[in-house]
Formats: sequence, structure tokens, C-alpha cells
Amino acid sequence: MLADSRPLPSIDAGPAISPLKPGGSITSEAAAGQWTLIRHRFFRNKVAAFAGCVILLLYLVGAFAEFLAPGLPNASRPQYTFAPPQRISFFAPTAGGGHEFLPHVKGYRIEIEPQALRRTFVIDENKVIPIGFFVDGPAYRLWGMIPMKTHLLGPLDSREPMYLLGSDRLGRDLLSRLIYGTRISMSIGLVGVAISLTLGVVFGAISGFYGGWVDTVIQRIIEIVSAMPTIPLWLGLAAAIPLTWSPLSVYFVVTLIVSLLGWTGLAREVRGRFFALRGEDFVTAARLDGSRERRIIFRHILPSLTSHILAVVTLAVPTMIVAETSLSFLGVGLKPPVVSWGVLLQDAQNVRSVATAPWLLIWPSLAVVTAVLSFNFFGDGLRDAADPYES
Amino acid sequence: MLAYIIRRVLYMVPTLFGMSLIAFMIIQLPPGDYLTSLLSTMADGGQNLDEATIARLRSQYGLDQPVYVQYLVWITGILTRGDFGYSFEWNQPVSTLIWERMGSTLLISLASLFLVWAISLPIGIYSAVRRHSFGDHAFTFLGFIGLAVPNFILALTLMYVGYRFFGQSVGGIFSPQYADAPWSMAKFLDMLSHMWIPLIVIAMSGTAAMIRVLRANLSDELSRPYVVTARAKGLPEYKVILKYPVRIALNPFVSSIGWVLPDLVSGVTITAIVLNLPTAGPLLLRALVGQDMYLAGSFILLMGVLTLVGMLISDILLAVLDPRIRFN
Amino acid sequence: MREFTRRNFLAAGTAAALLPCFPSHGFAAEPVEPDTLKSLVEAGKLPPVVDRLPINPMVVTPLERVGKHGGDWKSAIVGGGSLSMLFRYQAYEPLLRYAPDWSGVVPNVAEHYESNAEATEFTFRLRKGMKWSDGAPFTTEDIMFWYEDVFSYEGLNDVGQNHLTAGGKRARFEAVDDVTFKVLFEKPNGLFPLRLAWANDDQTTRAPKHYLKQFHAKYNPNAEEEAKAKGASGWIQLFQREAGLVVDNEFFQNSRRPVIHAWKMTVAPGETTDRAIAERNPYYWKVDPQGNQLPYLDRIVYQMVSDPQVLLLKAMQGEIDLMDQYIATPANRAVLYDAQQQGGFGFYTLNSTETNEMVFQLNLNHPDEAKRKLFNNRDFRAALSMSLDRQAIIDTVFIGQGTVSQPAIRPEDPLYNERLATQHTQYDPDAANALLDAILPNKDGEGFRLDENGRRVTVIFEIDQARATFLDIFQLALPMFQAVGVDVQMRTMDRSLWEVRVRQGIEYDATAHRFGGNGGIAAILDPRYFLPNTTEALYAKGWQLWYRDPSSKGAVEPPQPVREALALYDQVLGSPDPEEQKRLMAQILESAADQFYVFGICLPSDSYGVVKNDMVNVAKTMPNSWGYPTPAPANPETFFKA
Amino acid sequence: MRDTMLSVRNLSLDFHLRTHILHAVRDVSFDLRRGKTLCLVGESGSGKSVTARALMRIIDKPGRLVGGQILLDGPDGVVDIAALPERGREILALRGGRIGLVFQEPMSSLSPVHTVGSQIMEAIRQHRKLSKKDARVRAADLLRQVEIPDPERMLDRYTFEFSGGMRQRAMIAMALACDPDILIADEPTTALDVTTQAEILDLIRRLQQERGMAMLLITHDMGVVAETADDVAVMRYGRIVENGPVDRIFHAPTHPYTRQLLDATMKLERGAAGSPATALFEAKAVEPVISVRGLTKSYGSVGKIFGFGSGNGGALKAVDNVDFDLYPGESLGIVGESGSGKTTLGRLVLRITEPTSGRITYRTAEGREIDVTDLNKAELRAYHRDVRLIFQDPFASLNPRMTVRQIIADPLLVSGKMTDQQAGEKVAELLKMVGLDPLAMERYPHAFSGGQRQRIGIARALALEPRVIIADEATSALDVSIRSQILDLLLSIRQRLGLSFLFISHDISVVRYFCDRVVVMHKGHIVETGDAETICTDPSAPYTRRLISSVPNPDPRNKRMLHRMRASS
Repeated sequence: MLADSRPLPSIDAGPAISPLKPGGSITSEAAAGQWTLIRHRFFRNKVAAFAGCVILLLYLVGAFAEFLAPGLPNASRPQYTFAPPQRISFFAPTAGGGHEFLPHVKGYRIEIEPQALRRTFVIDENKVIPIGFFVDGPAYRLWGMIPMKTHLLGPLDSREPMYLLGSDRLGRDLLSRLIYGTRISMSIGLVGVAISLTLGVVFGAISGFYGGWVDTVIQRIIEIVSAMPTIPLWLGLAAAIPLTWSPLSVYFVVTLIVSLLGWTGLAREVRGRFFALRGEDFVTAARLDGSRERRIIFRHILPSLTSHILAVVTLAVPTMIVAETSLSFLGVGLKPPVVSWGVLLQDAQNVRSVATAPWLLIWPSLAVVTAVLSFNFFGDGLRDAADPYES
Repeated sequence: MLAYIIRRVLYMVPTLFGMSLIAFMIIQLPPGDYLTSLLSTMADGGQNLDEATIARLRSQYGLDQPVYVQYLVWITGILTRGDFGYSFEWNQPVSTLIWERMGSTLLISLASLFLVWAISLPIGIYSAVRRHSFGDHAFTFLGFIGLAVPNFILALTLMYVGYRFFGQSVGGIFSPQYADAPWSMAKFLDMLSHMWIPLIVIAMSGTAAMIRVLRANLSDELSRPYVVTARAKGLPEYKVILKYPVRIALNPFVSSIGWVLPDLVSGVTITAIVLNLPTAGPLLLRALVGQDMYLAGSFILLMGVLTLVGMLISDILLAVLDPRIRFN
Repeated sequence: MREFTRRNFLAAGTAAALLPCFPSHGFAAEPVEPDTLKSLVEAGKLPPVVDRLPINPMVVTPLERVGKHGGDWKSAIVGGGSLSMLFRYQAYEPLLRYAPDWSGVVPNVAEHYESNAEATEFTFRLRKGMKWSDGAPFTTEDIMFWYEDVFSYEGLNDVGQNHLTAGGKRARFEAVDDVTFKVLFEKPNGLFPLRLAWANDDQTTRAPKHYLKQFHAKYNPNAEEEAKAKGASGWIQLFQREAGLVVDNEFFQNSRRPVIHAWKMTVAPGETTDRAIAERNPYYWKVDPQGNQLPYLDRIVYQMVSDPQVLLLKAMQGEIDLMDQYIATPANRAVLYDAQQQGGFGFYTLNSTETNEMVFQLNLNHPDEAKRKLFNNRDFRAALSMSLDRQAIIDTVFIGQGTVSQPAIRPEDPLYNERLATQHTQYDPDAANALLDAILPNKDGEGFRLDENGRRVTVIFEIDQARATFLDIFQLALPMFQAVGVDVQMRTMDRSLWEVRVRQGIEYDATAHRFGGNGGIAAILDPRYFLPNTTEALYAKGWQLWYRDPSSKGAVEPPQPVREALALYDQVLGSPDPEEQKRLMAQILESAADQFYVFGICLPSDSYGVVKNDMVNVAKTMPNSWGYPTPAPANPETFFKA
Repeated sequence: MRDTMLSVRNLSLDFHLRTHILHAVRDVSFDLRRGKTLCLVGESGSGKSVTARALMRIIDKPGRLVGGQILLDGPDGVVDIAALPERGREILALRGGRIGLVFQEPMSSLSPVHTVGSQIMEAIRQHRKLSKKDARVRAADLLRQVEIPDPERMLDRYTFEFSGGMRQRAMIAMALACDPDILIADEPTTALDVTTQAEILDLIRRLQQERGMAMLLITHDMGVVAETADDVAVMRYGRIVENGPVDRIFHAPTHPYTRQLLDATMKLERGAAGSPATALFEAKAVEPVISVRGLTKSYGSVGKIFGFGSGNGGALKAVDNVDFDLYPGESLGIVGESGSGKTTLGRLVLRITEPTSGRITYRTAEGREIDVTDLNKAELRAYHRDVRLIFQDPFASLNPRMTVRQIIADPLLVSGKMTDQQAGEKVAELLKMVGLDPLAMERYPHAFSGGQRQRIGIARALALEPRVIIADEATSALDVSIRSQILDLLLSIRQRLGLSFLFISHDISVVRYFCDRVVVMHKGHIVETGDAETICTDPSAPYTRRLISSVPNPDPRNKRMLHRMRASS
């Protein structure tokens, strides 16, 4: 420690402290910088750290979707429409009456009910479909480039049915679709958020830093934009986009345009912080040190906000994920054959699924909930840790 | 205070103008016009019109005019006669349609607003006072789940549950037999039996945000010296918290009033569609899809006005609640 | 009447002169006052039923038994916008109507009609003493008002009515007396009676002169100012809105205008946006054999539902008395089937008369030179057709219910053309590839075929996203097309956008549709997939424009065989002889098989509707088509609740 | 009845922090006697406030009581407060009923959204069964007792409508609402001006004597101790290092820490050795480096914000027609109470705030005179290199997200005269000059204590080799021992570098210690200018005399405040 006072002939040269547990050591954060402190604080929040891991996991699932999915997302099998989920068992009876280790799922017995116009599935306990890791299945190109056919998990005979999460009305494997959907759903909002971020920070900074008439004008713009209902905007914009574009790029562009209108929340927040900070002594100090306005904004004020902004961004991603599902409902979001969680949910958005194939509803909802929860807890943790110099 | 309100109202004028422009632009964005969707409906009915007829209809509806002329006609109608135009689709003056839906919209908005408050207030207080406790985490978790589960899925599932296990009439706010019955106890009970689903759905999505805001604000306030002062007076803990910090942390609740109406009209449109609620949202969506432009434009404009007025009201309410604002 | 309905419909058209005339001696039995109206009659607010009925009311024999008055028919409308649906329930009253089994036409508002041998002159006789729902008499004056002041009036004459055109000339109306009038054509119009009964085409019975003349400039010099005071752009707009003849919605949104229908709107859609109510017309002119004035049911109550899923739940709950629109999809069958017990309802069968579940239509008049050339190559279309594994699609989407077929007339129909129905339906990717190799030999790195300019051949199907079945079929069909190296894609879009791009545009590659091109009675009336005769022939908009008017914008002269087929169709329309019509039609179908304009998946299997167990007199089986507005020809006025 | 109302025995409190346990209070023992005042003295963080709150069992999380007794004498015998259940009825009855508490921050200690009356009435009705009407009468009576004029009307006012002194009076009224036996006053006057402080201390003392209350007064100001205490306990790092009657503590301290505290206080009281240059200024032999003429700042348009208390209705003049000169090498003190305009004056000179009218003339090193009010942005930057500011708050003025090196080097790099390397060397040199280890330059400000941070701030001010330094309350946020160190540092720098200081402070002793000449400001006006020693010992303006006489004298044998001058109003 740096000596501040002259040494005293005293028994107490400083406040009395002791470690939390007997024999523990006292960690010092004296020399740590902002990010180190944020990291320390963040990782103390176990929930947030766990949420961070889940997010990472989801992105990994998205990244290796082709490999992780047992099948292709749009491959349909006529005879397996609305097939219920199977369970994985590890031991199968042998011919001799004993049991052997053989990971497998059970096959189906299928009947058609013409009156009710449906197939009924009964799990056939006698029909063993062996499954395994790193099995050969339908061919794919990893990231659209590397041709492969190995899948993490799948039936040894790829013609056999394996629907661990059940299948949908066209007999497509829900698990595979969910995995492919992860890629789209987890990534599509990021660009929109990035645009919102730039606009929000720039407008917020200008408004908050300069104040006066600039602020008034920007405030009016923000007011107009934020009072605009989003649904008409989405509908209008989605319908105005040229049709020859692929569904994915259409959605991409819509996201982009809407993010042009979604920056107001961030701008408001940044403005508020600028308002508070521009009166702070250290900003005055920077001004007196001869810094020009741009330097003050970007070198002195913005760094104080980065962690907050990061937290806001993290919290904006789940909003985009939820928005995507709503948009799919309205029919202006992603559309088949693109697979996203919103598309899956839209498929499940009918009484038929609720009543007879609840797995179509449960799993995609669970995916959305998991992602949104993780992002929220992660963002909350980040926000709590964002200002290591408070309190 | 009066000067403040007047200034705020004056500020609203350019904002409203900007909004009316954007509102009109939005409804012009999609290709085609009302006649397009009309023709598609008619084609479904087996009617086919030739081009001359279509052109004649278009001029009858005033759709052959340039966009800015249409806008001017609309906006002058509003400004000079309070006439918001005519709904092509419903064959009614726009104002009639909007008012027709406003009653139920208000009813549902207020009911869900109170429900959101009733749920989030105690939970928010609990979470702030017992920060990082198990209960706090559990409620936060539940709140987020409410935020994350897509509304339309929740609504549909609840409706199915209502049908399957309670044998309930689903959708809307009345069973058919009460729809045109005079008000009675039975009708009121019937309404309650319909309202639980929309209220749960709307409250689920709304409470999480409220709880979080209240929790954050209250946590800040709890450490203020005046709370210690209140304790030092010998007040019991619940009184200390309820009378002082909660009162101040309530400000965001008041602020939320301003957003409730526009939110309900636009934000929970999807819920309203799925649940068949007679609120403004589904009507707006239909108007947009059907390109019933005066209805859609007026709706958007009205929502803008509601937002602005709501914000003004909540600011005034804040001033009433918080003498610091009032006196400055 | 029953006797009549069994006749062949084609015979009915020309043999109208032989129609058994109903005796005009008044009532079969003493008319019975409906209970709900008794108090009004007693209070003197309403004349007694005898005075309200025409001298010769139409006697309708209920399907099962004579019913009792009272009760609501609970129904629903999805979205609240498309009200043409209501014609099916409460407003199908043309001069002549289809027989319940769609075998021909029977008298309705006209108690009698006849035509000359050339089918150029038709004489109709109205029911004497028949009244509008406000008690005003319904006479030829109303018919002539419609003819002179609407149909022929400059500015108002934009009302379709193709059935009144023959040989490019409009019909002429002449009133003989207050119940008799003639419709005169310059060229034969043999299909006229049949077309008159088509869904909601006939407008002659929907224009009450005594009400509408106040909005008409001819009768009211102040009409223009009054209209403008009401916010309309001019009297024409207000008149159209009041008459509701151009826009179906407007017809029902006006509860002030008197009608002759069984029920009349009292709470019109738009007056409230969540419900609409139609109540019995006290002047309705039909009775049952015991003299009970129809309809039996007092009211029809429509809930306006914004999402079909809510409607489905309501139906499952038993809140819908009778309905097939919106909810009766193959996918919903299972849940409705399970809900029968709880909801207390059952099913009725709808015999679909349509040609196919889905018709793939390539734009044969595509503005892009290369694409046009390719699409017009019959082998290309045949190859695409053969690349489809139709059985797999049927198994998946229709749970195995459906017969593989191209868009064609059904096998049980006399006009059935086997080649048209079955050619290129075999799933044969090898053959498809062979055909394509001949046309498009080059492929790119991803295995997609390239056109002669080296561009990848991409065919984008533009689909109305509301058609869930289409989307499912395409999900399955796209990989099949891609498997033979053709990059087929699908774009779904909002209905109105589809309307702009496909129905009104010409720049789309391809689309899919289902409706029209019926079998049965409608095969001749709407042969859209067998030759490009209407705007609905989305595969050849330019040709059909040429057919209607070679000088019109966007018209493309079709090749010789198509021109010949169109000429044949003109002959069909002009022929008074049903056998001749049939013969000519068979030739057209043969030509269609040669041309192979479009291809499809399978014949539509029977559809269904839900009906509450206590609804009586509802047929177990009905035809289903746009032209036959189910269940209106089956006399909903005789439905009642036991 | 015994003389000892409350006795604390071996009280210990721990704070469980995230990284360690802080033993905030260790084995603390003391007695409060009827009618007597015990002053608990100590610097910030010594644990005195926590001790006081522990007496009412109001301990903020994550603190906890780990040992000791708090024995309160009552009608039913002695109660051990430390042993009572945390949320029990007994504790609630004690709080406010038997022990009253007054805080340092009268603004934040009262709820801003409730009227003063309702808060006092609540305190009354919590312990007395009184009707609302009676409680109101009593509340008004209490306000009258704490000398608030027009108490009936004031009951319905909100706290922000009160001045600082009034708020503290209201706070005291509330603490006394139920006639407690013991009054705990936690730094009750720290946030107040000296004249107000004197009044409040007077009031407390009078009320204490009238009621025979025992009082625990917590303060860091030895002057206040000397003026008010009967007994003194000195706390440091959670322990009471020395305790005894006030006279003994002041005149025969035994513990070195007590001596250090007293030394630091007395040193300021005595004044520094006169600056060698003083004579020069007297003779007006040199031209002033900054001269200010007719400087005025008025807040006209937003007058309403400050409306309360400004008599002239229209524009409020924060600084009104001020003239002064600052000579090279001179240290000019600007003294005044809050609201006197002294801080605004400093900001006007730097043009952080734009003056409404008046002239500020700056004479450059080359002898060129420039009009500061006319400078454009670039010229102003050059001016800011010569005239630097040291801030009051060592926490807010350093950007927490920059290292010490970045902070100090920033002006060097911005001016573009130095490379990064050169700047680094310069920073090391500056740190050495202000008495900090140059190795610390890569650390962040939060790693430093308040005094160290103020040194960093000084280093930053010195980085550009300025000629004039404006120190705005540069030492008022610091504890007394550190304050004197910083003042010594500034003195030595000033002498070494020949700087001129504009030294703004509300603390007379600090100004007296540091400055050559003093300008006394009151309500935007200069009321008196003169030699520091003269002003502090023999002021001529009545306001100055009142001000000086209100400063507590750190000598219990010579209680200055009792004989102070009072405002005529």
C-alpha cells in the first residue's frame, strides 16, 4: 500500500480485516482495471455466469448445427407425420433372453384412422432401432462448404426412424429442425442490434452532450419514432421489399430497417448518462486539459458507458428473438423453408398441435425461453457488474 | 406547472405532424391499395372486374390521386372537421369504428394494468428487500419466463386448457348467450370467466419488466438516509419500507401509465388476435393487411396521440405524486 | 319440384318451357305465423302472415321433417372482412336457384321461366304479391330499375354480370307486366339459366327501387350534394355503397336496405366489429308444406373471430351450429373428430367438385424471353410433373386420402378425359431427367441446370401464405424439383401482395392455385385450367386478355391450337343444345390434354363440415364449390333446432 | 435514577464483505451520562457512525453485531439493547421513543415526498397515543422549540423548500418528538455553513440542557468537540484509542493519534509562515497575473429554480460586480458560505461558466494582456494550459476508467507536445513531486485513498507547468490530518514553482493557513478584501466578523462560539 499518512507508533496501521474463512487469503483488486473488475464482479454472480455458458453453448450448437443434427431440417417422411418422441434406452433384450448393451430407440406401429384423418403411433417395444455416435447419415455440407455425412448421433441404419423430440406434420425431425433453428434465431438479431447500437450511441451522445436545441430536436425525433407502433411498420416494410430476395435476406433487411427504429431506447439511456456525466468533474477536467469535444465524448465519457451499453445490447438480443417469433406469427418474419424457432412455433400455433402433438409446442418454446432467460440473466449480471466503481 | 404543461402541449404539435406523416407513409408502403385487397376478396367470391371498372372504382375511392393529395385530404378533414375519413372495409366512418373498440380496449387495458401492478408491486418490493434471496431469484425467473414464452403460444394453450378441462367458452369476453344480454351478475361472472386468460397472458409478459424496474429503483432507495431516519423513529420495518422508499420507487409505475394504452393497442395485438378480444389491435392489423388506409392511418395517429398524451399524463401524475417535480 | 331436381341439369336449361308450372291458386295449406312475430301482428305493427306472403309462396319441402319456429343459428366470420361468405347462409335468392344436388336449376324468385328454342329470349314470371322485407311490393319495376338505372346506367354499370353478355353484347330487359319480364340476347346464351343461379351472380333481385332511388341522380336531383355531405366522393360512390352490388361487403354492411332474403341484417358488420346479427324477414315468401312461414330459425348470429384457431375451439366447444368454411381443413379433422362428444356435433360431407388439390401454373406469357421459351416447352412442364412423387405428398399432407391426378374432370363425370387426368403423373425422375437433359443439358457446381445463357434456371413460385396446404405441398415438392436439377423456389406472401403480383401482375415465374375448373355442372361454366378463358387462368394472362379483346394492353396472341380451343369455347357458349355443348367441350378437353397447360397433385378428397346434432334438415352430403354456395341451395331456411 | 443513561461495553461489529471481513468496531466501551455530551471523534472510516447506529440496532447490511452489551437504563431497570431481538417490539419502542437520532445530511435524511409535518407527526404518533390534531399541535410546538419561524405553516412544507439549517432543525424536532432520554447526533453540522453550524450547536446544547438528555455527538471536527463536549472518545480503525474529559484530551492527550489530530487542527489554527512575497503585493510593485473587473453572473431566465429566498424577484446574481487582482506568486483566498458565489467565481475565471458581464484580464508569461472573456475555443485551450483547476471531490474528478498515467498524461498528450514516452517520464516526475510512488502510475484511481487521489489531481494540474492554479475547496473533502498534509504539499509546490493560487474555501482556518490575502464573499458580493491574518483575527466588515466568530475554536477552555456575533435579523 502506498503510505498516505506518516507512520504512527500505533498498533493499528490500518482497518482491521480478516479473510472470509479462517486461513483464507484476502484478494486485492487494487491494481485491477475496469474490465478485470467487471469480470471479477460478473463471475461472482453464479447465475449470470451459468447463463453465459448456456449462451455460449447455444452458439456452439448453432455453429455446428449440421453435425449435431441427426438429420436434415427439411427432410420429410410421409409415414411419420406427428410421430411422438422416442426414448433412448441403453439395454436391449438379446435373443437368448438376457440383455446386452445396445443404445437404441423403439420403432413405431402405425395405423391410419380414415375417419379422423390421422395416423396413430404406438411405440413398438419389440422393434429395436440401434443408434450410435458419429454415425453416417444424410449427406450435408458443413458451413455450406465441407461435404460430410457423419452425424453426432443417429440410427445406425439411417433409413430407420429416430425422432427423439418427435416429428411434425410433414414427418420432419423436430430435433434436427430445432438445432438448425438455433443457428438462425441466435444470430439473426445481432446485426439489427448492432445498428440500433450505433445509432443509439451516436444520437444519444450528441443529444446528451450538447443539450440545447440539438437535444430538443433529437428528443422530438425519438418521441415520434418511439410512439410509432411497431406492427404496422413491420407489415409495411415487409411488404415493400422486393420479392426476388431470398426469405433470409428479406428478414435480414426487415430486421435492419426496424433496428433503424429500435435505437431510441438506447439513445435515451445514453443521453441520460451523458447528461449526468457531462457535468461530472472529470469531464470538466478533461475539458480544462484541452481535450476537444470528440475526444471528450469518445475517450472520456463513452468508456464509462461501454459496459452499460454492452448490458443493454445483451438485453436487446432476447427482445429480437421474441420479436422474431411474433413476426413469424404475423407472417412477415422468417418463412419456410428457412428454419427458425419462430417458424417452428408458428407451425405449432394451432389447436391440432396443442391437442395432439404438444412436443411441437414445448420444445421450441423451451428453446426460446432458455435463450431469452440466459440473455436476460447474462445481461443483468453484466449490468450489475458494469459499474465497478459504484458503491 | 401550467406553463410546463402548455410548453409540453406545444411541443406535441410538431411531433404529431411528424407522426401523421409517418403514419400515412407506413400504410402506403406495401404495394397495392385497398382496391387490391378488395379485388382479391371479390375474386374469391367468383367476381371478376375488368380494368375499366377497377379504374372507376379507384377514382371513386380517391385512390387514383397522388399520395400527397390523399394525405392532404385526410389531414385537412381531421383538422377542419374532426373527420378521420371513411373505412373502406367496414363501410363506416373511421371515428365510429375506433370509438366502438375503445371501450373494451380501455376495460382490458385497465384491468391488465391493475393486474400487472397487483402482481409486480409486492414481488418487486419483496425482491428488492430480499435481494439475492431464493425468493428473489425464483420470482425473477418466473418473470423472465413470462417475458420469454411467446404470447400467442401461451394464449392458445390456455384456451385449449380452458376448453378441454373447464369446458369453457373461449375467445372474446362474453359467452354467446350473454353477448346481448343486459348486465347482470351472471353476465359479470361470465365476463370474469373469460377474462382470466387474457389477463394472465398480458400480465405474464408485462410483470417481468415492472418487477425489474421496481426492484432496481427500490434497491437504490433502500439505502438512502431517510430510510434510516424512518427506522430511527421506531417505525416497524414494513411501514418503513412501504411509506418511504416504495412511495418514491413507485415513479416508474406512474410513468408506465403513459405506455399502457398504445402498448395494448399495438404490443399485445397478437394476444388479442389469438384470444379474439374486441380491442383495437386486431382491427388495426386487419386494416393494415386490408390496406384500409384511413382506418389504419387514423389508428396509428391515434396511438401516437395516446402515447404523447399518456406521457404527458404520467408526467403530470408524477408531479402530483412527487412534490420535488411539482415545485420545480 | 322434387321431380324436377332429378332431371339432368343440361336438359333443364333448354327444356325450361316444359317446366311444370306451380299452380297459382294460392297456398298449399293455411299459412302459420311464426311465434316471434305474433306479438307484432297483434300490436298491429305488422300485417298478418297471409297478407305478407305472395299469392303463390314458394313451398319448400324440408329434407327430413317440418320444423318449428325459433332459435339462433350460431355462426362466425373470420377476420370480419370477407362477407361474401354470407351469401351462402342468408342471401342466396337469385331468380333461379340450383337444386340441392346441383343437378340443375329450379324456380326461386321467378316462379316460372321459359326460353325460346334459340336460347336468345328468356321469359321470367315473378311471384305476385311478393314483398321486400319492409313490406314494399317486389315487382318488375325493381328488376327494370336494376336493368336501366344500374346495369345500363353510365357510371354505375361496372358490375361484372358476364352471364348477361352473349356474343360480346349485353342482354336487353323488357318488362311485360308487373310480374313478367323478358331477357333478350342477340346471340344464343344456352347456359344463361345455369349461370344465373351461380353463387351470388344474379343482382336483379337485390335492388329495391323504392329505397335506392333516393341516392340516384336520376331520381333525386340533390343526390350529389347529399352524398358529399355524407363524406362520399359523389353520388355514385354513395349509391354503390348503399346498393352493395359491386362490393359484397357493402351489401351486408347496410342494414337499412330492404332485401327479399330469409334473414335480414339488423346488426350489420361494421356497426359493431365483433358481432353481426341477421333476423328473420317477416315478409319472406317461402313456406313449408304445412304452411309455416319460413325460415324456422329466428336469427343468425355471426361472431367475428380474428383467428381461425379460436373458431376451431368454438366449434369444438359446440358454439357453432353449422360451418365448413375456415375450419374444415384436413389438419383439423383429427381434433374435431375427438371433440364430437364434448361439443355435441357431427360431420356432413362435402363432395368437392374441384379439379385438383393444387394446380402448378407456370407463367406461359412470362416477359423474360428465356423463361417464356422454357416454360412454353411442354417437355419442361412434363418433366417437372414427373419429378413429383405425388403419392408421398398425398401420404404426408392428406394422410393417404386422395387419388393421383392432373387437374381434370373427375372420372365419374361424362366429360372425363383419361389422358388429361393421368398423363405425366408417374413419379419418374429418370424420365424427367432425360427430358430435361435434352432441353437444359448444362449444370452448375451445385447440380442445378443452366439455361442457354449460362444462368441457373430458377423458377420461383409465388404463393398466398394463407393457403396452408399449398405451403405443405411445396415443402415436399421443392426438394423433388431440385432433385432433377431445377432450382424451384417458393415465396410466400400476404394475400394482397399476391394479388398485386400474380392476379394483377405479369412478372411472376409461377404460382399455384386451387379453385375453379370444376367438374360437374361447372365444367363448362368455369374451364379455367382447360383453356385460358378468364383472368383466373393465371398460367396465361396474356392469352386470356387476347381472348377477351385482342387490342387490350398486355394481350398476347396465343399459338394456333390455343386459338382453336378458344374458338371452340365461343361455340359452346353460343350453343343452345346441351349435347352439342358437351361434344365441343370434349374437344376442348382433348386440346387441353395436348397442351398440358398446368399440372397438379391429386383429386381433392371429400371435405367436411361440422353441424350440431340438434340441427335438423341438414343434408349429410352436399356438393362444394364456389358456384354452388354450400349450404344455400340446400335451403337453410328449413334448418331448425330440435 | 443513575447518572449513566447508557453504557456500552465491548461492542464489536463486523462487516462481511465480498472479499474479506471488516472489523468495523472492536471492543468499544463508553458511557453516556444524563445531561452530558460525549463526543465520538474520528476520521472517516473509523467506525463512529456505525457505533452510533448500533445503539439503536440499525445496522446496515452486511454488518452484524458480534459481541458486547449496550445497557440502557430505564424505568424497568437496565435493558441490554444488544440482546433484544432484532425486529422486536422493544427495539421499536426504543427507537425514537428513548433514543433520538440526528443525521449529517438533513436533505437526504428526510423524505422528499412527505411534508415535514407528516414526518414529525408520524414520529409522535408512533410512540404516543395522540389524535392527528393533537399530534399536529405538538409538532408545531416542536418546530417552535427548534426556532423555526411560523411553525404552523412550515408543517405543510416539503424539505426541499427549507434551507439546510431549517432542515436540520426539523430533523432535530423529529428526533426530540417523544422526549428521548438520549440524543445521538451523527455529524449534525458537517454539511452546514459555520454560522448555521454555530446556531444548530447552540440549539442542540440548549435543548439538551432543558431536557437533561444524554447526548452522543459524532464529529470529525476538533473545534466542534472543544465547543460542545463534556467527554471525548477518540476512535480509529474501529477502536477507541483514548477517552476522557474534554479538557484532558485537548490539553493532555496521551495517545499519539489524538495528538496527531490535535496537531493538525492546531497547525491550521496558527496559520502558516507568511509568504515572502507578501510585501511585494502591498507595494503593488508588480502587475497582477489575473485581474477581474465588474464580473457578474446572473441566472435570469431560470430564476424560478433558485426562486426561493432570492428577494429581488427577477434575475438572481450568483456573482455580482466582483473586482479583484491575483498577483504572481500570491495565494488569494476566496471565503464564503454556501451560496456566496465563490465556486461560481472560480468557474467564471476559467470560463467553464460564461460570465454575464465584466472583464477578466490575464497577463501571459510574456507580459501580454489578454481578455479572457473574448477568447475563442483554441485560445481558451491555451489559457487553460496556464490556469489550472484543482477540484474539490477527489473521487469525481478522476475518471475511474483511466489509469493514473492516462489521467495525468492526458493534458500532455492533448497538447501534442510530447510523445507517449516523454509523457510517461513526466508523469513519473510529477508523481514524485506530489509524494506518490511513480510505480503506481499504471493503477486505477479506485486503488488510492482520498488524499492520494487529491495528490493525483494536483499532479494533473501541474502537468502543463501552469502559472495560476484555482483550487476549488481542494481540501474540504479530506480528513483533518490529510488536509494539513495536502495543504503543506500545495504550499511547498507553490513556493518551489512560484505559482499563483486562487484558493476557494469555506474553511476559514484553511484559508488562514494557506493564503496571503483573502476575499470574503457574501451573496455574490465581495464584502471585504485584505490580508489573511487581519481578516481572520480582526475583520472589519460585520459579516466577516460574524463569520469568523462562528468558527469553533479547538480549545475547550476558550469556547469562541458562545460569544459569537449573531446576525441582526
